[in-house]
Amino acid sequence: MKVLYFAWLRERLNRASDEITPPSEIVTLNDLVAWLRARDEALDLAMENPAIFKLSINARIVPGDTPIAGATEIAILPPMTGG
Amino acid sequence: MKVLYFAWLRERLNRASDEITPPSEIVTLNDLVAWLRARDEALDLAMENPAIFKLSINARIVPGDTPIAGATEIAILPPMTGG
Amino acid sequence: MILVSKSPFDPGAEANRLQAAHTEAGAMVTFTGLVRSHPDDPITALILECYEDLARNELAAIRDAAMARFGLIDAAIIHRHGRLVPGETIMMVMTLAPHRQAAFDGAQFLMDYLKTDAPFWKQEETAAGLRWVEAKAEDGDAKNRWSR
Amino acid sequence: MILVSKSPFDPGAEANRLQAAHTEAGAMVTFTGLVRSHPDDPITALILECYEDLARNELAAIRDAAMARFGLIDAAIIHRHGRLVPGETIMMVMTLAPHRQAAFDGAQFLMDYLKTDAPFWKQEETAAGLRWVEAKAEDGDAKNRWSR
Repeated sequence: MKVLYFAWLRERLNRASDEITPPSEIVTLNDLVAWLRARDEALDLAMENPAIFKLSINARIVPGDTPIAGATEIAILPPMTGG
Repeated sequence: MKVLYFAWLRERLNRASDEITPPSEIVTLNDLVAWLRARDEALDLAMENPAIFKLSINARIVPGDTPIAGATEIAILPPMTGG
Repeated sequence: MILVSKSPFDPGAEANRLQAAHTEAGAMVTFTGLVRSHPDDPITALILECYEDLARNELAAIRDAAMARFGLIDAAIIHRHGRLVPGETIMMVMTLAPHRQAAFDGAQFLMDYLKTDAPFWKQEETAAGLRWVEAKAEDGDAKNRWSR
Repeated sequence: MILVSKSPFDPGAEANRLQAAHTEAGAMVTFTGLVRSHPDDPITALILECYEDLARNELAAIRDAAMARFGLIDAAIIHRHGRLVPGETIMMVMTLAPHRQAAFDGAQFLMDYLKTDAPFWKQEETAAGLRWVEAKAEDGDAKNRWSR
């Protein structure tokens, strides 16, 4: 499974994505974010205000309690500034 | 002084304008409209709901209590449907 | 710019021209009014009568009011009259502003005032003849929201 | 139409094309977002990062929601990314409706959702380097007005 990072989050991490294999007890997107933060101090710091981020599975924005079963591409999205 | 009529008011009167010389006791636009209606039954009938009409002096919309001193062109304007 | 005329105009070209004239704008809104024909009640044309001198004066006053009230960078109104067929552009307003809400509010303000204070009168031409379009009470309501 | 691309586009030509595709519309609204440079704090460019797959999916969903909610005849969103200089067109939304209020409301709805749910991130390029544009709290507020 791929995790994508964008904008200043990508810059803070010095990479645009990770290839991950989460353990089977990781059920939801929120579980996944907690697991990713626990193993990466830079990500943990960058996400200290987690409510500002949106999350996506397979290129659709979904709530954090969505199960990750079937996910091939996940993204952590800082506040958007399009338009 | 010229009085212009537009749209269905023009059609009801069968003319687009009148050349008038109101007596000196006619001070405001409202006075003038009352005077015009008193001398023209078709206009009187067409304006039986006077509140729907706007009035103009010299091509500017003005309130009915505006004095007509200096007016060269007056218009009686049915509800507008531009846009 | 205020333009009142019987001549057709190109809405896209007018919008591009106004946009190109200003580099400090971040937002532009256009509204275009079109002659529409309802399949269930078709019209062959819309005929607009106009009091041209008054139209130019009132549209200029409405534009000045919108520029000041919403801090617009520029605003323009183009309005045709005469006989127009379905699909033709009747009129257009355009607003340029630093940010989007001012551009939207300015354009809506222009339209709401234009509907009640711009001296145009529409007739629909149908197979059965001509009929005057009645003014809508909601147009007066829409204008009144700006004085609240 | 949803178009997400690095390529420039001609806003006037796009508007004319959409207008010409529909004869039952009485009203069309366009919003155009432009790169602006403030004289007191000039930028040399705006650099937009984009998650293209998500952008296409979310913009299509926002468009479908606006079409249904406001009874639009058509709606389109065009959004560029990459490096744009002051005066360039960043994006455009267009709505076609039978009447004006639906066209205005539809365009504002599209913009309000696009500001918070479309995956674009802006960086300003200045003489001092690059800086990320911060999201505005008011953009979230503007979106929330549609759920009241």
